[in-house]
Amino acid sequence: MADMSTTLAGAALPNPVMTASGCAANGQELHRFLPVSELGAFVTKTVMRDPRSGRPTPRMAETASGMLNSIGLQGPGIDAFCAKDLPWLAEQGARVLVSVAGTTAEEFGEVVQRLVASPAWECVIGVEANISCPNVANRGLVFACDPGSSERVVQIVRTRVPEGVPVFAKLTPDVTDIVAIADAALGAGADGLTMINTLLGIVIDTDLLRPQLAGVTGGLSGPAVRPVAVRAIWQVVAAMRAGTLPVAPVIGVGGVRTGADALELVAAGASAVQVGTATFNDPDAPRRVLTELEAELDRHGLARFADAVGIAHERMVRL
Amino acid sequence: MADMSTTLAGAALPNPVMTASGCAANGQELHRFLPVSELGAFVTKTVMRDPRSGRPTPRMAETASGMLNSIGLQGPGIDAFCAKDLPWLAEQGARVLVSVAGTTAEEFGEVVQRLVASPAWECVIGVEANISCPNVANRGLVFACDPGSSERVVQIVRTRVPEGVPVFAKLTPDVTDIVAIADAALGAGADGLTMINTLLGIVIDTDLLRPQLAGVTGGLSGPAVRPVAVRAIWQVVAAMRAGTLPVAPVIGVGGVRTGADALELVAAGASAVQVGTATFNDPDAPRRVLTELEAELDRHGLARFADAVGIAHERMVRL
Amino acid sequence: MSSGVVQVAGEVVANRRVGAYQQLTLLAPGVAGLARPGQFVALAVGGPTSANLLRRCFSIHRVEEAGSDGGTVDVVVAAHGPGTRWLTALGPHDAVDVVAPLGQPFPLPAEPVACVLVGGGYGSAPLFWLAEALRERGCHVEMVLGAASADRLYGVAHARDVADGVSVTTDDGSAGTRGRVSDVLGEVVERTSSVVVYACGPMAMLRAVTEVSAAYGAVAHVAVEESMACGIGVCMTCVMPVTGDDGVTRMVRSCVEGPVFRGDRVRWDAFDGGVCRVPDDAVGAPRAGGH
Amino acid sequence: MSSGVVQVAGEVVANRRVGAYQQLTLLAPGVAGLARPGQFVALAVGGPTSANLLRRCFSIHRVEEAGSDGGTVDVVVAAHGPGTRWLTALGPHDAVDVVAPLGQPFPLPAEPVACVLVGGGYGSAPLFWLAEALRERGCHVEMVLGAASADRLYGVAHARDVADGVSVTTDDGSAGTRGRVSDVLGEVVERTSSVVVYACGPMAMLRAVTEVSAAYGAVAHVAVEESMACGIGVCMTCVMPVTGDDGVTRMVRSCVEGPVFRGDRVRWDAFDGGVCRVPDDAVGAPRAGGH
Ligand SMILES: Cc1cc2nc3c(=O)[nH]c(=O)nc-3n(C[C@H](O)[C@H](O)[C@H](O)COP(=O)(O)OP(=O)(O)OC[C@H]3O[C@@H](n4cnc5c(N)ncnc54)[C@H](O)[C@@H]3O)c2cc1C
Ligand SMILES: Cc1cc2nc3c(=O)[nH]c(=O)nc-3n(C[C@H](O)[C@H](O)[C@H](O)COP(=O)(O)OP(=O)(O)OC[C@H]3O[C@@H](n4cnc5c(N)ncnc54)[C@H](O)[C@@H]3O)c2cc1C
Ligand SMILES: Cc1cc2nc3c(=O)[nH]c(=O)nc-3n(C[C@H](O)[C@H](O)[C@H](O)COP(=O)(O)O)c2cc1C
Ligand SMILES: Cc1cc2nc3c(=O)[nH]c(=O)nc-3n(C[C@H](O)[C@H](O)[C@H](O)COP(=O)(O)O)c2cc1C
Ligand code: FES
Ligand code: FES
Repeated sequence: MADMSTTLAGAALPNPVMTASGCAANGQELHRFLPVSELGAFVTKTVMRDPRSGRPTPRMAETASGMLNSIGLQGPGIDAFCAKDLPWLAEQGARVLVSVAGTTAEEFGEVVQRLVASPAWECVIGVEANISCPNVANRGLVFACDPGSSERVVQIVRTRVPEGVPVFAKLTPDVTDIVAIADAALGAGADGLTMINTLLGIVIDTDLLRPQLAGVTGGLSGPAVRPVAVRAIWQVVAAMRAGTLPVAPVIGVGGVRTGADALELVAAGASAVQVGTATFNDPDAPRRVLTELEAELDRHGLARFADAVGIAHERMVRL
Repeated sequence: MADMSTTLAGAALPNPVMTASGCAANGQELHRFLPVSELGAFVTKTVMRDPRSGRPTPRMAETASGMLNSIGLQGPGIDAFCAKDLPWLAEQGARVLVSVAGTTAEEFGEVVQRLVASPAWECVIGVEANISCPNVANRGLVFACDPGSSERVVQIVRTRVPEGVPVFAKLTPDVTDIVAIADAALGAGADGLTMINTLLGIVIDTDLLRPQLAGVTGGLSGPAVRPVAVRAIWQVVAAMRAGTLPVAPVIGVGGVRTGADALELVAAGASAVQVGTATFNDPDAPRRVLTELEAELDRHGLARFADAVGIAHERMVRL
Repeated sequence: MSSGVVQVAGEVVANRRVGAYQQLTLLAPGVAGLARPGQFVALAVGGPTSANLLRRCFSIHRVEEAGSDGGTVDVVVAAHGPGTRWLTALGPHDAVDVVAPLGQPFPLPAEPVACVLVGGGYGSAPLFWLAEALRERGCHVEMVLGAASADRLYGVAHARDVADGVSVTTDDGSAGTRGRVSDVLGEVVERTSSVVVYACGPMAMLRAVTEVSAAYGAVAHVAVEESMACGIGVCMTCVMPVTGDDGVTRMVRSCVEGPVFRGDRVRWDAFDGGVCRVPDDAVGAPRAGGH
Repeated sequence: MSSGVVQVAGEVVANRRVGAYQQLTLLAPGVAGLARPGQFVALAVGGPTSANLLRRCFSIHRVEEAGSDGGTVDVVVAAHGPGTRWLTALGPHDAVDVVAPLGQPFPLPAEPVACVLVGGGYGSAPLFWLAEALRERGCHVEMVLGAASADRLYGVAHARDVADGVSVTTDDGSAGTRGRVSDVLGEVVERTSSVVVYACGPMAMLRAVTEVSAAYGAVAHVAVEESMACGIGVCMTCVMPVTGDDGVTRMVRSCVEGPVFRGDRVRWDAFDGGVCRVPDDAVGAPRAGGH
């Protein structure tokens, strides 16, 4: 059995498999199927400063090997999160990666400030800044579509999170040059990157002949987008290996349903893997992915998970 | 039965269903399954100036509800195309949309110049400039990732194509702001847009632990990407309807497998629809899509295909 | 939230046509013992090569506790899109992954009161074992079953076995009274002096049932059917505005806090034309500018 | 290019285990009359909800011309990935969409010469009706069947019926001679004075067969197996470098110009480690800088 432990910018985890933000709520529902403490880390639903009702419904559309969602970051707000959700996760012995967002860079800062003050803070192994969300100050353009906006958010978040606790910037693939955004985030102090958030998509309801989602656009996720996730990870890690981007750990996410899928992201350079949409198909998916990933490593005779990280860059055929 | 005719910047077609470039070769093989003259238009494999061998193999990987390809624009070159392929298509009575490309803006111009001189030119109902291909002058960056490069290519192509024959610019979705690229192309004289080309992706072969494609990256296509195609069409057509982009016809492509899929693109604003990857699943797909699309229009009581174009913008719920 | 839920590799025992529907009996060890009327199952569809990732949800029609085989659960499925077409085409021994039981059951009255159970189309499926449970408690039970046409009624004969009185309506008059369930409901509530109405069916019907019930002094418990991506409470797609005991409206998940809600707590005013808006007074509702 | 190809809604007639393989008999009206040995079928997999869009290609093992049912085609399938697992699990009456026959058949000699037919693993599947066709023309036919182990041999008994001599090799020695088909091929060619060798199997085997054949003065016709997305010539994924009559190497589509090629025309030097490069002298090969 391979040694499945992984280290993410100082955060040591017993295994590399996590939930994905927004795909496991804040743990209690999933806990009925798999103990949250068995996960490498539990990633929370993105939390913002205030309670948010989210978008009107319909909020989802099934797509070929994927789905579209437009939840609109519904959530209880950071205070309720610190009062209820985080202590519950701490009690279960979960290692928690808290996903945070704001509609302005300053709001990110406020959320982090209150989070750090939470009595349950000790279970937090990292903060994931969901910069793939709309920036009201910039015509609602997603922060991660613009290097400058990305930089400002990461800077504020990094300043407010105590040293020793890593900050991950979660990037959207909907950009011309993801390496440039990665560069901005790392330059601003991010300790690592999470890739990818959903792709912007629309489904038309062909009975009603109008967009199926009440909010028109939604985020595309699931196995359909896995090749885009692998590509984004590959490009960023290739740049790190080429010395044109600071070296930092990458958390891979996008379309992972099986251990072999996870291995694709890992071989492309991810030091940990999140399982999102697949959980809707199989509530046990994160645990199953871990078991299957272990079996894949054994099959390849890899003694340590760490040996698989980025291995495809070495085995690549040079033409 | 609905009137299926459509007009694309002056080119009148009996129906709106086409093949997609690179997914039907140059017609002869598909003709064994469906007469190419039954198509609204036949779209050729992108032709360049010189013969090209294309990339090493493996060139393809199956993905969830899609595939990755890296053909590398293999083809006979424009002279052989004009001598053999185009006359054959003309003989069959096909209406032909010729897809052209170059590694420089000037090469685009040369290809068009020779094309226009072809004795079979009369069967050409339009030219599709595949600007979603690498620009050697700009570090191999895809033309359509940059407004300036897009502009230059479209300008040259538009100058060389006789008036009255429309030029379509084929855009990649791999950009932060597709409306900006559409604006550049239309500003430079494109008569219409084709959206979308493939998304950049990578698949890792989990047996060999290296990229499955010899060329590492490939283009993602198939039903998996349909929500991205619909979104791209929607955004561009919404901008046209809002008066922030010149009004021009859009040819929709991306993930169409059924008539209902086609209707999604049409309702989002496409005046014609190309069927690509689905042809590999079902050689009869373009014809079947047309039949199914007709049935959909009948079901909705729409007397003319044109009435369905962009209908979702009108039926959209305003919140 | 009930934590009694299992995920099991189920198997089709039987699949038979009933009117416009298919009734599937699934071997699903462990489910029967946990389930209560009003709860539902979430079934994976399409098998190992499926492009349809999301589970499909169905009200539990009945359960049979274990013999040696671990117990079965029945659902009544209307073929609609790819998932339900796949399910309705299954044959004996075919595999179906089952997550169940999910959601909140119908609350049973503490006293042996009179109740009316209202089902629209396949919405009547969960009402028969509810009727049995109510009669075991000594309740007087009447049923009102409605549908667009006779073939879309489910379980009229069965209803006569488990209820003390049955009314039938169809939109086209092909069976029973021409009209809607809500047209006859008031009379039934009044005649039986019912204080509780249970209903399952389309949203518009649930709204009408709630209004009629209120008008006749009964409380309605309605089982809603919102579009669900996960069914287990983790995705937030299935929300709807419901007013809590504190009088505050929240966007709550119908898969874990429902599917059964008190009808008078549902913010029907937010539903319109296939869209459900967030009421302005809901917790966290967008302010001007939106989010 | 042969234009005799049809797309038909096929149906499984039988599916039986043969060693490590499943032999599927498909009702596929119209195919049998058009097909020749060496051609292949392209089957859609996974049914209507499938996430696997691309067809899977299989050599035609045999065909049976129409009785009243329109004719059948047999393929021998090794379960490997999702598509072949789905196919090998099918039962009678299950539907499979068939496109066939595809590609160029084995060319038959004009004279009644001696031939050796070489099959590796399931690669022997298309050789039996080829043997019959050759014997009908008066050819002396010997077969060499090889595989990793005994269970991966296909059709040894059948070979004894249709060939004048049969040699067997396995890598592990569990049946026949321990070793590879190419180890014994030279002796068979020499003994029978064969001038033509037909082969189907893995690329490395085809290369070795080509070399041995050449060394013993025979011409090899090899049926290759390149990764194919469409099978009908429209996608350009299945190309490989083959030298034409004009001595010029081109990247040709193995689905329409193959799968049968003269072995000595295939640019084996371009294949290495699971990748096939474009030879520098191929038409349109990238110049420095690449494309
Ligand atoms: C609590 C509950 C109980 C239900 N009970 C029954 C029942 O007893 N019998 C029955 O026939 N149907 C029932 N439904 C509806 C059933 O879930 C849908 O008809 C089915 O999911 C549609 O799947 P499809 O593949 O046919 O359609 P598609 O339109 O392809 O489904 C696409 C996606 O949308 C979701 N979806 C579509 N329609 C609905 C819907 N009406 N409700 C919820 N999700 C939907 C599906 O789960 C899937 O994720 C119930 C729904 C809920 C929420
Ligand atoms: C002309 C020809 C004849 C063949 N004859 C036989 C036969 O008689 N019996 C048999 O068992 N197999 C045969 N094969 C191989 C067979 O096509 C593959 O094993 C099968 O496609 C793999 O599908 P999968 O879903 O199991 O694997 P996956 O790896 O999931 O397939 C993914 C994709 O890659 C393609 N692919 C993968 N492996 C191959 C391969 N070896 N050759 C071509 N495409 C591939 C598939 O078509 C599919 O598009 C033949 C292939 C060709 C080209
Ligand atoms: C229903 C849903 C809700 C999501 N909510 C969030 C969120 O709140 N914050 C976030 O960073 N990502 C969110 N995501 C994106 C996922 O975390 C993940 O990046 C994406 O879905 C790709 O992974 P997957 O294919 O495994 O789902 C959400 C995705 C889904 C499907
Ligand atoms: C094998 C293959 C080859 C392609 N070659 C070209 C090409 O030469 N020129 C081009 O403009 N697009 C090419 N495309 C892109 C398609 O034309 C189309 O834009 C894309 O595949 C999305 O449509 P689909 O999902 O229907 O396939 C190719 C796609 C595939 C799958
Ligand atoms: S369906 Fe996912 S939270 Fe209710
Ligand atoms: S497989 Fe598509 S061209 Fe050969």
